[in-house]
Amino acid sequence: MTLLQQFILPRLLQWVIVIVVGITITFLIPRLSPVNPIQQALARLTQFQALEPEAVLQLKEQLMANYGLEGSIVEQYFRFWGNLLGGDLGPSFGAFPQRVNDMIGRALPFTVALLTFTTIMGWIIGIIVGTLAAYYPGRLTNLVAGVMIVVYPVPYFIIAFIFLMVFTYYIPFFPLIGVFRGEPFEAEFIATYLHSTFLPAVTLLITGLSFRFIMARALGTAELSSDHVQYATMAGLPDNRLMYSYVARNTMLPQVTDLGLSMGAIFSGTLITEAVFGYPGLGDLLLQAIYQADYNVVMGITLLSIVGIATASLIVDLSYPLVDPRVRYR
Amino acid sequence: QPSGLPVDVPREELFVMDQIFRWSVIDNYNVWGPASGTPHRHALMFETLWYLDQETGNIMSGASNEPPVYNDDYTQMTVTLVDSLKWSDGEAFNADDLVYTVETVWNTPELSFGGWHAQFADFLESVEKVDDHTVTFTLNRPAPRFHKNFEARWAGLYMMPEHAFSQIEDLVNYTYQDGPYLGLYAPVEMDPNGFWNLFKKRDDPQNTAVCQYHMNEDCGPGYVLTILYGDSTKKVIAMTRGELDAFMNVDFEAFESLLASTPTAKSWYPEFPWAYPNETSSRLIRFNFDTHEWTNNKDVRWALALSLDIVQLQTEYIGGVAKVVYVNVPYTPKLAELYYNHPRMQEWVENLEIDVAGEPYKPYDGTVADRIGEWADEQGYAQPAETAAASYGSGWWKYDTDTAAKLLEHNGYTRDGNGDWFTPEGERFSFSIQAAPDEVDSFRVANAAADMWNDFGIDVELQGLERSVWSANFETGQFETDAPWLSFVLPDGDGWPQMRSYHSKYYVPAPELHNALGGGTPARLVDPVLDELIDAMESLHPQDPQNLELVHQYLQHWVENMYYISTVSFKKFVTWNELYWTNPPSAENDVYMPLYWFQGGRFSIGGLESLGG
Amino acid sequence: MQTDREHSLLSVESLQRVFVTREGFTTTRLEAVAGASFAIRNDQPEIYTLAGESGSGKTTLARLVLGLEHATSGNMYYKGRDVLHLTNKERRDWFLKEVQPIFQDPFATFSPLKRIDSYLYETTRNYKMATTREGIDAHVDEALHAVGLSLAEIRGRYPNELSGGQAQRVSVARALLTRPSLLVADEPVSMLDASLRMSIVNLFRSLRDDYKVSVLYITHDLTTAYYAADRIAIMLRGWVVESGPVEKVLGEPLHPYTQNLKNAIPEADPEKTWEGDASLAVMDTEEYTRTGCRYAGRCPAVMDICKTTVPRDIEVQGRSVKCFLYDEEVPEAERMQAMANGGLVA
Amino acid sequence: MFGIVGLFTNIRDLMKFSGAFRWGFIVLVFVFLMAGLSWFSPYEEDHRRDTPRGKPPLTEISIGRDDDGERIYARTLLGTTSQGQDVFWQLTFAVRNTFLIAGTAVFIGRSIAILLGMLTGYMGGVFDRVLSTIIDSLIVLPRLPLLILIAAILRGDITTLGLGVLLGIMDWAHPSKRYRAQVLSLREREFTHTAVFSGMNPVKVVVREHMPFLVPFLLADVVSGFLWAIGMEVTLAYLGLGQISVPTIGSLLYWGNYYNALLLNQTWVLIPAIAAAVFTVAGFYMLSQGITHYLDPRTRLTRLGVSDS
Amino acid sequence: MSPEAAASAGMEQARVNEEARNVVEAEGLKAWYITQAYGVERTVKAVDDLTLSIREGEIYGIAGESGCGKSTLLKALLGEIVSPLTIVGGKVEYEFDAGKIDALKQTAEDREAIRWRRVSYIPQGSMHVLNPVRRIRDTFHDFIAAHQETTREKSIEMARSYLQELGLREGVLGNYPHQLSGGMRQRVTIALATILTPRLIFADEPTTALDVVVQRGVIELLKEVQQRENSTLVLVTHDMGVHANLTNRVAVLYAGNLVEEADTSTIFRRPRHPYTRYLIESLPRMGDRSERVGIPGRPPALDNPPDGCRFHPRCPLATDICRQEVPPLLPVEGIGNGTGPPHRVACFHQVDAPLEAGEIEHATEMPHAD
Ligand SMILES: Nc1ncnc2c1ncn2[C@@H]1O[C@H](COP(=O)(O)OP(=O)(O)OP(=O)(O)O)[C@@H](O)[C@H]1O
Ligand SMILES: Nc1ncnc2c1ncn2[C@@H]1O[C@H](COP(=O)(O)OP(=O)(O)OP(=O)(O)O)[C@@H](O)[C@H]1O
Ligand SMILES: [Mg+2]
Ligand SMILES: [Mg+2]
Repeated sequence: MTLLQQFILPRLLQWVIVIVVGITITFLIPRLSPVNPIQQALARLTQFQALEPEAVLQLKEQLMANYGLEGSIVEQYFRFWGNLLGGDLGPSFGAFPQRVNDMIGRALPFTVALLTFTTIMGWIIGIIVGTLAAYYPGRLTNLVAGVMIVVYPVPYFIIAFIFLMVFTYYIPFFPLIGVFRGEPFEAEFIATYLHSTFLPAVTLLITGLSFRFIMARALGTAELSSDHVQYATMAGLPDNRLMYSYVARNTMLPQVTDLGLSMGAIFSGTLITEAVFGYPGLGDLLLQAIYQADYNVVMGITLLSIVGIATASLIVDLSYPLVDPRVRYR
Repeated sequence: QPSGLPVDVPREELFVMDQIFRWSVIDNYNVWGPASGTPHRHALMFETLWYLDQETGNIMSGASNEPPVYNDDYTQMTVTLVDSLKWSDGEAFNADDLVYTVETVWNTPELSFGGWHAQFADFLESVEKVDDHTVTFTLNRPAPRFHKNFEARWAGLYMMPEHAFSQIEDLVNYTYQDGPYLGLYAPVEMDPNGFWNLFKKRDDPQNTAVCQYHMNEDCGPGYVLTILYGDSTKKVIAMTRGELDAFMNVDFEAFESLLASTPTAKSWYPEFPWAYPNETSSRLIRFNFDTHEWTNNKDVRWALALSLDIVQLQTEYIGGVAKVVYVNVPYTPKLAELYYNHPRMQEWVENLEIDVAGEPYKPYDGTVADRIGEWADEQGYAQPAETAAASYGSGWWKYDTDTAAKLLEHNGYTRDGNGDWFTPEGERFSFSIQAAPDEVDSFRVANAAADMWNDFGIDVELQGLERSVWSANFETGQFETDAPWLSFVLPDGDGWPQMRSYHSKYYVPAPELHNALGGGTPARLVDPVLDELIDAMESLHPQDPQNLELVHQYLQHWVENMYYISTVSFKKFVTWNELYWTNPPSAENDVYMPLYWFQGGRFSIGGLESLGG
Repeated sequence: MQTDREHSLLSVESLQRVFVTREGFTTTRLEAVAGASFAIRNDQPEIYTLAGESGSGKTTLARLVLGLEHATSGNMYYKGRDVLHLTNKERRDWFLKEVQPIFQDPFATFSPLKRIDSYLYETTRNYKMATTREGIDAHVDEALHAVGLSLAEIRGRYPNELSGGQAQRVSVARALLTRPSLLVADEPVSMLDASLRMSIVNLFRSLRDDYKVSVLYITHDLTTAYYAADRIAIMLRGWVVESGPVEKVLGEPLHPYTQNLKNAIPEADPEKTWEGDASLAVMDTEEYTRTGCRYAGRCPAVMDICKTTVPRDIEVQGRSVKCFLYDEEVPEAERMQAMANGGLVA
Repeated sequence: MFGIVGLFTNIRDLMKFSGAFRWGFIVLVFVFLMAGLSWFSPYEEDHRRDTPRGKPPLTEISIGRDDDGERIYARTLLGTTSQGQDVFWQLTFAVRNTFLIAGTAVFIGRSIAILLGMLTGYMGGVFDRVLSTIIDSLIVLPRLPLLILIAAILRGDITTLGLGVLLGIMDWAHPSKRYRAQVLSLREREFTHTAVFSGMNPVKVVVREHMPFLVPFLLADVVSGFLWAIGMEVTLAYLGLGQISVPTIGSLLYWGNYYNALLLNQTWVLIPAIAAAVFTVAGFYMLSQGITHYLDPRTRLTRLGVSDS
Repeated sequence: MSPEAAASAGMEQARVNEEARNVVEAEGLKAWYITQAYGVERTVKAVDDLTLSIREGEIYGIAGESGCGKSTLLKALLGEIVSPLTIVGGKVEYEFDAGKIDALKQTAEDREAIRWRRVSYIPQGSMHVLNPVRRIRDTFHDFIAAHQETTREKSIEMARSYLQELGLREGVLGNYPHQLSGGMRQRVTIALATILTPRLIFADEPTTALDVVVQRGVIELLKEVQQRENSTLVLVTHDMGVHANLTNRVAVLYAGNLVEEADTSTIFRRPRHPYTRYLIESLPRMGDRSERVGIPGRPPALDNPPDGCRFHPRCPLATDICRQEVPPLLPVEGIGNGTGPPHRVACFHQVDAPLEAGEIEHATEMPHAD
């Protein structure tokens, strides 16, 4: 019995099952939606026009064919898997004849960049500040903690709106929507990119940070009373060493686990933050797609998120021993 | 302060206008194909034969500047084209282009996302070039409205460049990015994320219909940027920051705050009620006749109408900025003349009597517009010199809850000590009204109705639904009452194209899609009188006086039955910031409408004058 | 190995338990109990001790006996019945009544969030030892008296309101409620100080003598084992290396490991200090995976054969020893030489 | 652990014992009072146009007429909304309804989570594997999009309670995993074996022996559940997918935003709602901190006045 | 052990005693746990009015039942006073080469200078004090670098050679704590505490919960460390066997009070305090299966200790005076050779009879004074 058979393969199998189940659920749910993509498209295509009844019927058929919505739901399901395994997510309904692949391809880098940056920064800063707060309890710490606890429940979009008002209206420094000039990786592009991404990033950072801070402080406080920290303290180890190698380092296991899983929660955050700041990422795309019952786009994005989160948690599971040598695979 | 604009064009050459949605199809300008997304672009890049202006009801010149000529029995239509237009590559526009366009659409269903293919397939016998600028259409049966296919209000059949397209193999998937175009502008840059699109003026503006209309060799800004900032708040901020020259619409409150911060901003009227009031549509309260029995009682519907205080609705809820209408015909100057102020209609409405428990009752109240004017005075608003009716629309139904109560009681409804109404079956009289909050005025109409009916003693629940949910609901008949928008007539006064879908032959029971047979209405109304009128209109030319009479009859019958409760015309805070560009359409400059994203928007854009950087 | 199942209270035959653990990216197969055999007699109650250093598999063996762990192979009989394959019902209705545990840490035995008497009532009720309220109280009180407590003393108290000794006694009392024939006590005194230790061990003796309860007493404290037990089995890395009457095994240990254990006991006498060098275990797992004798690595009298071959159990001097030093098949000269090398007494 | 009788003494003890609890308790009492006040509101819950629109706090407004038809004037405490409602009284309804939603969600979510977490943790084996895989599949589903989809499917027909139930049904996978882990470790604790040898069946063991240990954990979890539920309620309302005519914290924000409160500087319609969310969550947070600390065995020992001999 | 060996051990002891000066002196030490629970103050008098001195180079044992204040005493002697532990009175002084140091008033700098270099500590449960996610070598580096200039290479090299001298294999350095057995971890902790050659080592139950074999290894290691540097070892354990094997002098604590203090052989041969006698008599011995009893009753709660002699409720010799007056800790006259520290006992009814090895005195046979 090797590790591969005992642990890695079953874990990989689980990964596959999780993704298949997840995708099946997201395949079914939009199809229960009362919003009919054909009607939606019809309304879009014929707005302000008085159309012949015959033309309406003909258009409908045309749309059905275009969207690949013919056949029973089972047929559609298998066709969907066929396409998916061929790497094709089909056409968008809302933006026919665009391919979902292309649409996601365009939006993905923006969201990934934003998410990676804010998540990792939030994670690091949150842990540092939280650990400091655990290590130096006192008035200042309580103040910071108080602020964090207050910020924590404030909805994403409220923070986003406040930033929007303050930094685009009263102090009109940042652009109102994502403005990107120049070719990728040119100086101008980077400058405009940073300029446009700043506000959404800070919004996400703040909300992520407050949670991370609270968690890091709680874990740090618990760790402080552990035997090894107390012993090292008695032995007169310097504060920064204690904080870094004895407190923060030991809270990594739950923090890393949570980092993997929090990708899902953050995804929710980007959804609205992107909409508020006119940021061309997946969130805004998804929101529109849901409204238009654009199944293929909804599927494409949720699929991405499912695979992303499942993979993140797979990696987290597999890397536990690196994070905490005590962990045993069972 | 860094510029928030995504393009590097000198501001004095650039006109920035609010893009009405985020483009999801990128770099595809094939408006005939399935990628179809026309707003802004059709005004900037394309031409139809004619343009029907909703402000004036006039036909304005496009690729043709003469009305179509039909033969006597409406089986042949002849079109004369303008001879001075050129495609942007210098090639002259001529009859070949029109014939090619019609034949291509006729033969290619995939290139017919305005529904023209079906129309041609239905009516067209042949299309022939007579000479370089004359084309004759032979029809397989009388079709007095065949020219409507070429006449744009929002959209019409756009001309294709025969010399270029005939070279293209797969026209359906052709993205048409490099021209040639017949309009004044050509796209030069597009945001890959669909938030904006930059257009550049042609080198030969004198060869376009727009500049010829304006009799200006070099009309219009050098560049036009359409850009989507987002909701009202963001649009107002953008305009305050000087990064937006025109926007489509904002909320009343946002507009007021803009006026305070940006003195150069201006909508249709320079003073109250500011907003552009003449878009061809109106807000109403709709019943679902199929699923809820009580809606089928005319008296109940009238009782509901009489228990609404239209003045309060228009002032308190809409802010006084839309015109009141008692039927689903917007109160544009042209339509007011054809309907509200037409002697036949006027006489009819003033003497209209309904039966209230056996007693005749005159429900019409002609003082509504004046009372709104008084209210505006009270608020201290300066108002335009026009008559109150021109600003505030028609009369409406009396606010008479006693009569409404009588109507209900006559039908077996009862009221308890608290003033709450109960149905003849003894249940609380309650229903819901659905509306989409982002359709601001509709939602506020629903809001007002719910409030007032609650005050009257009916338990009305207001449901604000996300737009797509709301529309899915009415499409499948999942509503009791709701607040949509529509007009029974076109800007020129014709009624048939809109009214015909109420023909009972299109009736589909809920919960099937209301348009499962192509036509049909969400209200699922069946009325033989309407059927007769619709059938009669079909063979009449729109401008035929008999047609107008039939439309009048239709409207009268409609009102007498109070099938829908119409409330106010459409209004939009189309707003121009005269910081870089001036001379937009307005109440003082009302030769055409200001909805720049419509096909006719090219006149507005072409008429702009630079104020320098 | 076959024991006398019929006449044994508990007979354990070649019991084996293998754990597979993965640590980091390596897998280890660990035979925590490797073919252990012993029997507790039925005719007369006895205290049977399992002793051995830490990690020698005592707890695992106890858990196997209690049915908390599944055996990888081997047999186990209780009163002649196979108890490795009991149905849940049999287990609950019969076995759990007969065999009851006493755990090492009296405070871990009871949930700190519950009143300690609730366990007594639960046990009485669940095994239907009494039905009426008074009956239950009386039954509980009786068990408590057996351990020198009374219901009045502990009623309504939380575990941490009792002293360690009291809590451990309650634990014993709880086990006695079902009138078991066998108590399995896994290191019941290691957390207690000397004085409390004695009171618990004395309690076992009186239970055996007055209540006819056998005790499987697991410990690494050889002094109390010597003091209380009748017979003893010494465990080493999953093996039972020496077993027999306690006076014999601990009085004159034969196996080098037993001798080492005995030597390591600090005597409360300043004049008796340790002799010889201590030989310390290296990593636990290393010895488990060794071929040959598991003690070969630190045995002072190691022979070549020890490093390659697993010794068998030899009956010698009234006990059973798992060591080549006493194996007739190994040339005597070689054995004497090895003993001399190791400084062992023959 | 909390007998009904002991509840009050426990609360009194906690008040003395923990500053966090004290503050959390006071804040929550305040929040509950707000909710309770809703039953004494002079206005109906879903009624608009009760007051002049968009008036700032402490303005004198007409609130109707007395029997003689004379206008009655009063100051509004927190101002009025653009729909003509008194912010203060709307807030009382909002707090009540949001409590109902979040409370239902938390109750349902945690019930499922505890049940499944404990079962999978205690039973182990195939049962655990299958269920854990299902739970894992649910965890990877992005919940907000799913919720938006479902809310859309329900066509805005979703009632306050219904939303709570829906949220509850969506929020159990994460916590159940955590409970499972707890039970897995509790299962190995010796008192579990004691319980088994005392003849308790698995359900009894889980409920009587393990449950009490999950309480501190549960409390922390309830806070995050509350936060999530409020967040989702608010987000759905913001997207116009809730029942926006029912006052909730979310719908207050929705309407404030709908009427451009920020642009118009009518912050008084937004701030109370945000404050209510913050107070509720922060209150629960502090409360749970206090209780957790109180239940911590280490502090418990000194608290109970026993030595660890 | 042969009689000669025993004699030489005794002589060695005497030699230490004669030459040595006191390294630690505690006077009237009161270390109480003062807790605020529910706003109600509770005081646990864990160490109450205790005076002792420890000589340089000796192994000083502290014995007593669980919960009698042994660990607290060590913490107080170490000067590690963390709330709720409070020094209510008394003083603790160290004397190394350079004058006296007040142990209870150490500043952060003092601590850095004194801890681990001069005074070091092996806490109770020392197998659990290593950082579980840090390799042993890094922990060594942390502890060394905290007190002296070093580089990683240097400190690891230092650790390596030290561990080798102490008979731990080198591979240990690369391991994580959980990869070591309990005994090995304990030995690593001992190495950590002694690598900087402290003059004074406090060891708190370094061997509880270890099996005898490992216990023996650990104790021999401690002894080796102590002898190599001739440092002073203060050893706390309730295992009398360990005391007998290792210490030179033993102090017996009961409920926060020092009740008897004498050199090891005296404590085991001629204990005078009834409690000490119980403690030693109740121990079972190999080769002897006759019945022994524990001390009756249970230790008092330290937040409300009995008046008078704290042992009186359990003492068969107790009289009224025991219930009313606290017996003073006084030297026993005429015992010892007069040069070493005196045998001190706090009892009104001292028993002056030798305890014969192997001889059992039944509790009921304890002579009654009344
Ligand atoms: N569940 C398990 N999984 C893997 N290994 C285990 C498990 N339980 C015990 N072991 C290993 O089996 C060996 C024997 O353990 P056991 O607890 O039986 O020893 P013990 O003799 O009771 O020791 P101690 O005196 O320390 O209690 C040890 O090496 C231990 O690490
Ligand atoms: N942090 C604390 N707060 C309050 N009381 C305490 C605290 N720590 C210890 N005590 C109490 O002080 C007394 C002495 O404790 P101490 O740890 O010194 O005993 P000990 O002799 O070391 O016992 P053991 O042999 O169990 O280690 C005990 O009654 C204990 O309950
Ligand atoms: Mg064990
Ligand atoms: Mg201690």
